[in-house]
Amino acid sequence: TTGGTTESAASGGSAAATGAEIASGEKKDTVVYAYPNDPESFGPLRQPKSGYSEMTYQIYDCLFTYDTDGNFVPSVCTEVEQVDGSHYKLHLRNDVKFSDGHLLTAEDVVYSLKMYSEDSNSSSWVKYLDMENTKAADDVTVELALVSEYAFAISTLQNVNLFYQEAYEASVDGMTSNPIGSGPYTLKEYVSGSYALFEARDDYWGDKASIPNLKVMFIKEASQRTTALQTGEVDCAYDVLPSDYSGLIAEGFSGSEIITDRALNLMFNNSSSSICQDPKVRQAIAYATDNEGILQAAYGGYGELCTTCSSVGMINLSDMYIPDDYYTYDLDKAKAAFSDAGIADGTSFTIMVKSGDAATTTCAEILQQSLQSVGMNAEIKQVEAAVFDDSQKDENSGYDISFNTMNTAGSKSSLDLINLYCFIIPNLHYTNEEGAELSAAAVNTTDKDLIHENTEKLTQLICDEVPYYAIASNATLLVANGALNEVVPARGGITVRGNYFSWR
Amino acid sequence: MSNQNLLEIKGLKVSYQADGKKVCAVNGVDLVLEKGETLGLVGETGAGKTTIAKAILRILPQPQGHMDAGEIFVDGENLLTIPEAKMRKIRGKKISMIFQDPMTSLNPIRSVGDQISEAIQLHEKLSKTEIQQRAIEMLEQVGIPGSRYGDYPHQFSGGMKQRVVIAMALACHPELLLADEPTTALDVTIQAQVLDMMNRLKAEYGTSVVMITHDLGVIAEMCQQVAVIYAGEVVEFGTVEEIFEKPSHPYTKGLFGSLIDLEQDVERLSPIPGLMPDPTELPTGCKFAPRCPNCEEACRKGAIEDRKLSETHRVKCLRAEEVK
Amino acid sequence: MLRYTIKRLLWMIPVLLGVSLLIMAIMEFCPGDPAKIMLGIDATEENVAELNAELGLDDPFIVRYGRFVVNAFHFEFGNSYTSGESIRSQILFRIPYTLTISLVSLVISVLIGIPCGVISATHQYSLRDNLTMLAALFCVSMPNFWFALMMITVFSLKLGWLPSVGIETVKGYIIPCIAVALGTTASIARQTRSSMLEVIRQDYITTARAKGQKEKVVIYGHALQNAMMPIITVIGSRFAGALAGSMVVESIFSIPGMGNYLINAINSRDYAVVQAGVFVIALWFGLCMLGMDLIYAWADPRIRSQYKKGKVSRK
Amino acid sequence: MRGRKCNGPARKKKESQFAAVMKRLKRNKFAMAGLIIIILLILIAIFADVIAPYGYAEQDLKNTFASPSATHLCGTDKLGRDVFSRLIYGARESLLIGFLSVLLAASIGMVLGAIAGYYGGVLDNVLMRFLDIYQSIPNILMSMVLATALGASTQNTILALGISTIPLHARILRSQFMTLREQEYVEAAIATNANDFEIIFKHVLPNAISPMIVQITMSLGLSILAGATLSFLGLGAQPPSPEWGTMISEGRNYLRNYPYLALAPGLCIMVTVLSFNLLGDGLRDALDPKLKD
Amino acid sequence: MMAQILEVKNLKKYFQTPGGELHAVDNVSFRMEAGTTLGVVGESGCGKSTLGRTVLHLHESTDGKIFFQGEDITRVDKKKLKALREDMQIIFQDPYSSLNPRMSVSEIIREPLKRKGGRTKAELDTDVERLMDLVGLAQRFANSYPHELDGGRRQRIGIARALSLNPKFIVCDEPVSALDVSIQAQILNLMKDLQDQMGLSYIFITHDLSVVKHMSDEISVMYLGQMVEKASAAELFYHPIHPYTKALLSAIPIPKVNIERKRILLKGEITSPVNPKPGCRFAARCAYASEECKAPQTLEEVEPGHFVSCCCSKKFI
Ligand SMILES: Nc1ncnc2c1ncn2[C@@H]1O[C@H](COP(=O)(O)OP(=O)(O)OP(=O)(O)O)[C@@H](O)[C@H]1O
Ligand SMILES: Nc1ncnc2c1ncn2[C@@H]1O[C@H](COP(=O)(O)OP(=O)(O)OP(=O)(O)O)[C@@H](O)[C@H]1O
Ligand SMILES: [Mg+2]
Ligand SMILES: [Mg+2]
Repeated sequence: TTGGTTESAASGGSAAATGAEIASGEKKDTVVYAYPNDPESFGPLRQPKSGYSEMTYQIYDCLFTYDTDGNFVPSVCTEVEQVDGSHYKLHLRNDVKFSDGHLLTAEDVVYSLKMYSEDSNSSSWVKYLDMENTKAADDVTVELALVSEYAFAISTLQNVNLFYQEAYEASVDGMTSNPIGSGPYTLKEYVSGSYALFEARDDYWGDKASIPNLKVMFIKEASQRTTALQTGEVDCAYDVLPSDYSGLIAEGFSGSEIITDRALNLMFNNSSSSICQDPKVRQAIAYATDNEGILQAAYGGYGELCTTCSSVGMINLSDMYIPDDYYTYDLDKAKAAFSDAGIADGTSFTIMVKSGDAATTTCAEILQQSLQSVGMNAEIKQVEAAVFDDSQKDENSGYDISFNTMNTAGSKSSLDLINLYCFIIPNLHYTNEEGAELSAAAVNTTDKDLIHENTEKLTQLICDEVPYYAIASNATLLVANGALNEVVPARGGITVRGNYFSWR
Repeated sequence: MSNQNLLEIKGLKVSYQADGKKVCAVNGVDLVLEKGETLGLVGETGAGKTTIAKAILRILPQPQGHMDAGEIFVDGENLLTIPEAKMRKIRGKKISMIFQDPMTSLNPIRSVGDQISEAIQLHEKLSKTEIQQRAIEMLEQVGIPGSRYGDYPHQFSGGMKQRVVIAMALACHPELLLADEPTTALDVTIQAQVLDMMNRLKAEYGTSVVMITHDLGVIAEMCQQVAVIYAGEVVEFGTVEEIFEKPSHPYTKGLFGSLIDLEQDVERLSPIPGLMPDPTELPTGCKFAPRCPNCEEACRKGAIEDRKLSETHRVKCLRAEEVK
Repeated sequence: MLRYTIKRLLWMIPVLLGVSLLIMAIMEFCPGDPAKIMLGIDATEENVAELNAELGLDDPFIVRYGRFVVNAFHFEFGNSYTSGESIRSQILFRIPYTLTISLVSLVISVLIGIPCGVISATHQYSLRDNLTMLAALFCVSMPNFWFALMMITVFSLKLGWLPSVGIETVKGYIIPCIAVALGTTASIARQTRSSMLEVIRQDYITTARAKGQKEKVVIYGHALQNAMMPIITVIGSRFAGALAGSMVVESIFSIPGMGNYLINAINSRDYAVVQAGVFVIALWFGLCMLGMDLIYAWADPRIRSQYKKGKVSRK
Repeated sequence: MRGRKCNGPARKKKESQFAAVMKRLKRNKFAMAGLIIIILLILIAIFADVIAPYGYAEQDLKNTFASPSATHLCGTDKLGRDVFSRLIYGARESLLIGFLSVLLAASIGMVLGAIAGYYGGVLDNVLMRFLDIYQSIPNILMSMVLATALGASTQNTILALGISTIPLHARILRSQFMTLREQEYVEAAIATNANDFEIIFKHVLPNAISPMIVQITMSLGLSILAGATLSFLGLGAQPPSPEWGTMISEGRNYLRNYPYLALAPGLCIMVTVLSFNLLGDGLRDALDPKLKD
Repeated sequence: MMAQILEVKNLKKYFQTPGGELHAVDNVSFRMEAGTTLGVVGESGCGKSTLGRTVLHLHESTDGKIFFQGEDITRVDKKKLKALREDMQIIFQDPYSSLNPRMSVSEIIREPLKRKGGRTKAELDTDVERLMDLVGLAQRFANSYPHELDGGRRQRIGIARALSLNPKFIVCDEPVSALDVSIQAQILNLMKDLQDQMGLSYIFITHDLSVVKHMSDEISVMYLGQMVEKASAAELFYHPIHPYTKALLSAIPIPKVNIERKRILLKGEITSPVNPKPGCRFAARCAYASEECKAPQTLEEVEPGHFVSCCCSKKFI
C-alpha cells in the first residue's frame, strides 16, 4: 500500500479542557507523547515498519502533502507543473536548510529520489520514475521524467524523505541514529525501545513548531499508554483502547477519533484454498461476518461500517460505488450460499490472524462462532506478526480466510479502489482478467473520467466476486491531556495541532 | 548437699517431642560428682547419656528438647534457675563440653585457632595477641604445633581434630568437663593417645570430668565413679571398683557378660537378650524387666526405689540383694 | 587457583561454540525469511535475493556459523537486520539497564530473603516460620508478569504513586525491581531456611553454644556462614541469569534492556541480534559461574584446598 | 564404633511404602491442602464440559464485559464469553501443559541422567558437557526461542517447555544414581549376581525416585508458570484458548475497568502452582529418608 | 590337614585418584584353610575392606593372584564369576546402607535365591523362612522394611542374604562395629554358630581387637595396605613381634580395674596411602626405626605359622 496519508478528522477532539491542571495559556516546554511503535531507525530511506514514517516526518521534509480534503499542500516543493503525460517540473523553495546548515538544492532532491529508487525497501514509491532523465534543471527546479504515464506518480512522491549526499555518505549507519534532515525538528536523543527526544529548530524555513521539545515514548501496550496518560507521565497518547476511551474523556481528557482510510478487510485466499475458490463461498462467508458485532467487540464501536469494498474515508465516494446491499450480516443467507456452493456441513475453515493482534483475533473469534452456527467448523491459526505478510502471500500456507488491517488508499480520490486492486489483490492470489485490465487502464492514465468509469466497473466486480470483504473503517483513538487544548490530527493520523500542542 | 560435690543432679527428667510423640530420654536421674574426680556414664545407644550432658549445659536441641523436672547444682547453684545470660558465662568457662564426633564438632570454615580463640575471648578479658598466645599454648598442650593455628579442620586428621576440640574445651580451664564419647570415633592407637593426654591435662588443671562412653575399658581406665544408665535411668551407681567387681544390677551384669575377655577364651558370649525399650512407650516399673532373667511380678509394678548397697554404691533393682 | 581459572576460561570456548551452534540451528527452523520480513509485503523476489546476498544469508549454514563465531570472538556482531544499528553498541547500551534491575532486585532479595529464612529456621514450626514460608511459597507461585500488572493497577492506576512505564526516574525502577525480586526473594528465603535447618543440627553449632557464645553470633556467625553455600548457589545462578532474568518485566515496562531487545529480535526474526544476544548471555553465564566457584573457594577452605591440589573436577 | 540409634520396636503388620508416605503426608496440613486442590483441579479439568455453565468460546456480543453476577460468576469478557467457564477450561489447558511438558522433560531427562550417572566415564562426560551448553542459555530464553521456531500453539508450548527443562531432570537423577550406585546394598546385589538391569530398576531407581517425585511435583508448578509466561508473551497457547496466561494477556488491556479479567486467571495460576509447591514441599519431608528412623 | 580354601599371592589394588596412585592393598599374600576364620585388623583406611572386596571381585585386582579352592580366579569370565559368587559372599559393616530401604525383609533374602533360579515360588517361601529361622529373625518381620528394625536385626538380614546362596566363604566387613556391645555379642554368637553348623570360612575384618581375637583362628594385622604380621590368634596376642602390633595390642582399653597398664604410645597417625615411599611404612611412627627400614620389607615366617614383615623382627622375638 502506499502509506497512510489521508484521513478525515471526526468528532470529539475539541472538547475544551475541563478539569485540566495546566491553566490555558501556559506553555508547556516539553510535550510527552505515547506512541506504540518504535521506528527503530531514523534513516531517510523508508522502512516498512509501522511508526517509522510518523517519526521521520518530524526530521525530514517531504516535497509536498495533501490535506484532509485531498488538496495539494506545498512544502519544499511549491508547485508541480505537468509538462506532458510523463514529464513534470517541480519548483522548489530556495530557503530550505538542513539542520547542519546545508542549503537544499534540486540536486539534493534528485539524489534523494535516486537513493529511493536504488533501495530495495523504498523503490516502490518511485518505481515509475525514469531516473536517467530526471535532472536538476537549476537549483530550484527538478525535471521529473516518468517511464510512462501513471496515475499515482505525483501523489506517491509525498512519501519521499529529503536528504543530501554528503551527510548521508558521512554517516556510517545510513543515518539510522543521527539523522540530518530539513524538517521542523532535530533528533536529540533516541533510546530504542524506550523514547525519542525531538527539539524544534529555530532555523526552520516554515513556522517554528510550537512545541519546543517533543518526547515520544514508545509504549507498546495500549493499556499502559492510558495508564501513563492518567499518571501524567505523558501528555498525549495515540491509539488508546476503546474500553478506556470514554472513561478518559469523562475524566477531563480531550480525545479524538481518527477515522483513517484503514478498512478492516476480510480476505480470501482463492488460488490455493480449495474451498474458497468458489465466489459463492466467499459471499457466504461475507454474509456470515458480523461486521457490526466486530466493530463493537473489537473496536468498541469506534469506526464506521463499510458499505462497499472501499474505505468510507474515500473522499469522492460516489453512490455509484455503493451496492444496494453489501453483504449485511445474515446467517440464513450465508447458510443458503454455502449449500448453494455445495459446501458440506462441518467443512473446516482455517482463519489466519496475526498473533498478538487483539483486534483481528477478536474478529476471527467472532467469525469462528458465526461459521459454527451455520454448521461449519473453523480453526484459528495464529501467525507471528513478522511472518504474517509472508504467510498471507504464500498460497500454500494453508489458510482459507485471513484478517488483516490494511490501508485501502494512497490518495484522496477514486484511485483508491484501483490502488487497492493493484496492491491487495496480488496478495490474495485472486486472478480475474477483466479486473486486471480495468485496473491497468485506470492506472496508466491521468484522465479523471476514464479512471472514474473503470473504478465503477471494478467496484461492481469486487462486490460480486468478493475477493476480499471490507468490514469497517475503524477509528484510532487519540487522547490528550485536556490542557493541551485543541487536538487536531493531521498527517499520518497522528500529528496534532493546537495552541500549545502542535506538531507540524 | 556436701560441699565437696562439684556437680549434683537431682531427679532430672528430660523429654523430646518428635513426630508428635513424646520421647522420654531421661527419667529421673540423680548423680553426684566430687571435685577433681571423674564420673563415667555408661550405657547403650539411646540410653540418654548425651541428653544428660546437654541438660547440664542447657543446650538441649530446641524446640524439641524439654526439661521436665529436676535440679542441677554446680557449686551449690541451681543451673536450671539462673538466667540465660548468666548461663552463657558458665558455658565454656566453668563447664565445657567435648562432643562425640570430632569430624563434625569443628566449624569447617573457621580456622582451628580462631575457634579456640573464640572460646577464650568470650570469657577472658585479654588483648587480641594475648588470646592468640593462649590459643597457641593450648594447641601445643595437646600436642599440635602452634604453627597450625591458621589451618582449617579439614587439614587435620581425626585424632588431631579431637585434640583441637579438647584444647578448645580446656582453653578457659573449666572446673567441669563433660566429655561425650571423646574417643569413640577414633582408632585404638589414637584413642590411647587422646585418653593419655586427657588424663594429663585433667591432673594439670584439676578439672572434674563427666566421661560418657559405652566402652567399659575406657571407664575402667579413666573413672573413679561410674553410673550405668539404662533407658534414661541410673540403674547402678558406685565407685569403679564396686561396679567392676560387684556388679549388682542385672543389666550391668549383662553388659559384662557381653564383653569379650582377652585373657580367657570362651566359645560363646552371654549377651543380654532383647532390646532396650522404646523411649516413647516405656514399661511401668523396672525398665529392664522385659529383658531381665530374674524378673518377678513386683518388678513390673510401680517405680523402683534405689537400694543402697554401700555408702557409695546404689542400685535400682528390687532383687539386688537376693540374686547374686 | 590461577591454573584452575585459566582452565575454566578455556573450557568456556567450546561451550560458547556449542551455544552458538545450538541457537543457530534452532533459529534455522524458525519460519520466516529475514530478508522478506525486512523488505515487507511489496518486496520482489530479486530484492529479497539481493538482500539475502548482501547479508550473507544465502551462504550454507556452516559458512554462516563460522563467520559468526570468528566475529563473535572479536566481540563483533555486525548490524541488526531490522534497524541496521551496530548490535555490539546496542548490547553495550542495553546491558546496564538490565543489570541495574537485576542487581537491585537481587540485593533486595538477599536483604529480605536471608533474614526471613534464618528467622524461619531458628523458629522452626512456629507461627512465624509457617507464615514466612507460606508467604514465600505464594511469591514463588505467582507469575511475576501478573504481579507486575497488579502492582501497576494498584500503585500506578489507583494510587498514582509510581509510574507505570519507563525508567527515566528512580521511581520507575521500583515496580520492575520488586516484580523481579519477588520470586528470587522467596527462593532465597526457602533455601536459607532449609540449609540453615541442616546446619543448626550440626555438632559444631552445639559446640559453639557450649562455648558460651551468644545465640546471635551462633546463628549469624557460625550457622549462616556454613549454610551460605547453597544460598550462594541460588544467588549466583540468579546473577548468572541476570541478563535474561527480567525479560518479561522489561517488556511490560518498555525498559530498553537486553530482555526487551531479545524479545523484539525473536519476534522480528532478527537472527543476528538473537544469536549475539544469546552469545553474550552465555558468556556472562559462564563468567558468573566461574566467579561463583571462586567465591565458593573463598568462602569454604575445604573447596579452596581442593583447588590448590588441582583435585577439583566439575560436578 | 560410631554409635547409631536403633530404637523403636519392630512393627509386624505390612505397611506399604505408599501408605507410610501418605501417613506422613497427612500430618502436613499444607501439603494436604495442596493435594486436595490438585485433585480438585484435575477433576475440574476432566469434567470441565460438565461443570462449566458455558462453552469456553461461546460468545454473546450483546453482553460483553458483564460484571460478576449469578449468571456469570466471574463476569464476561470482551466477546461476552463467560469468564468462569473459561477459567474452568483453562485448568484443563494449564494442567495439560504442565503434565505433558514435565512428562516429556522427565522421561528424556531421567533416561539421560540414569545412563550418565550409572555408567559414568566418557558417556557421562559427553552428556554433561552437552548439558553445560544447554544450561548456559537461560530456560525462559530457550523456551522462547524454541516456541518461536516451532510456532505458537499449545502443543508447541509443551514441546518447548519440555525440551528446555530436560537438563534439570537429567542432573538430579544423575547425581542420585552416582550416589546410589556406591551404596553397599548395590554392592551386595552385585555380589549376589545381579545384572545391570536388576540393579538399575530394582535397587537404584526405586531409591532415586523420591527426589524425582519431589522434583517433578515442583517442576509441574514451574512448567505451568513458564507456560503462562509464554502465552502471555504471545508465544504459547493462542486465543480463543482459555489458557490462563493467555487470559491474563487478554485481560491486561482492561485492567482499569475490569481488573477481574486479569486478576482471576492470575489467581488461578497462583493457586495451582502454590498447590504443587505445597505438595512438593510436603512430599520432600514425607519422603525424606532422614526422617524415617 | 584341612583343605585350603583361599590363597592370595602378592595381591595389589591401586586406585587412581587425582592426587596420584593410591596403594589401598599392596602386595598382600596369605592362605587360609576351609572352616577357619582369618581375622584382619588395622586402623581405619589401612585397606581392610579393599582387600575383602578385591578377593570377591567387587574390585578388579591390579596385580597378584587369587586362588579359590585351588583354582586361579584372578581373572574370570562372567559365567565363572556368577558361579563363584555363589560360593563367596560378603556381610557389610553398615546395616543401614547395606539394605535396600525399598525392599522388605523377605524380598531382600529372596532376591539372590530367585536370581539363582530353579525354585518354585513355594520353595522360595520355605527357603526364606528357613533362612530367617537360621539367623534368628522372627517370621513376623518378613514383611517389615529395614528402617523399621533395629541394627541387630538388620545385621541378621544381611547375614541371611549372604547365606542364601549357600556360600562356603564369607567376607565379614566389620559386621558388628556399628552395634552396641550386647547386640554385638548376640551377632558374634550367631556367626560362630553358623560357622560350626555350615563349615563356613570367614575373613573377619574389624578394628576391634577383642572381637577379632574372639572370632579368629588366625589374625593378620594390616598397616597402610600391607600385611605386617600374621599368626594364630593366641600367638599374636601373647607373643606379638611387629612393633605396630605391640602398640595396637597395648592400646586396647581393658575393662578391668586395678590392673597394670603398659601403654606403648605411638606418635602421629596413619599417613596417606597415596604414592607411598618404598620401605617400611610404619617406620615414621616406629620407636625402633633405623636406616635398614628404608629398604622394602617382606613378610617372613619368623616362627612356625608366625609371619612378620619387619627387618628387625629378629630383635623382637
Ligand atoms: N533431637 C532429638 N529429638 C528427638 N529425640 C531425640 C533427640 N535427641 C535424642 N533423642 C532421643 O532421646 C533418647 C536419648 O538420646 P541420647 O542422645 O541422649 O542417647 P545416648 O545415650 O547419648 O546415645 P548414643 O550412645 O547413641 O550417643 C534416644 O531415644 C534418642 O532417640
Ligand atoms: N573406590 C575407591 N576409590 C579410591 N580410593 C579408595 C576407594 N575405596 C577405598 N579407597 C581408599 O583406599 C584406602 C583403603 O580403604 P579401605 O576402605 O579398604 O580401608 P579400611 O581399612 O576398610 O578402613 P575403615 O576401617 O575406615 O573401613 C583408603 O585410603 C581409601 O580412601
Ligand atoms: Mg550420645
Ligand atoms: Mg572398611
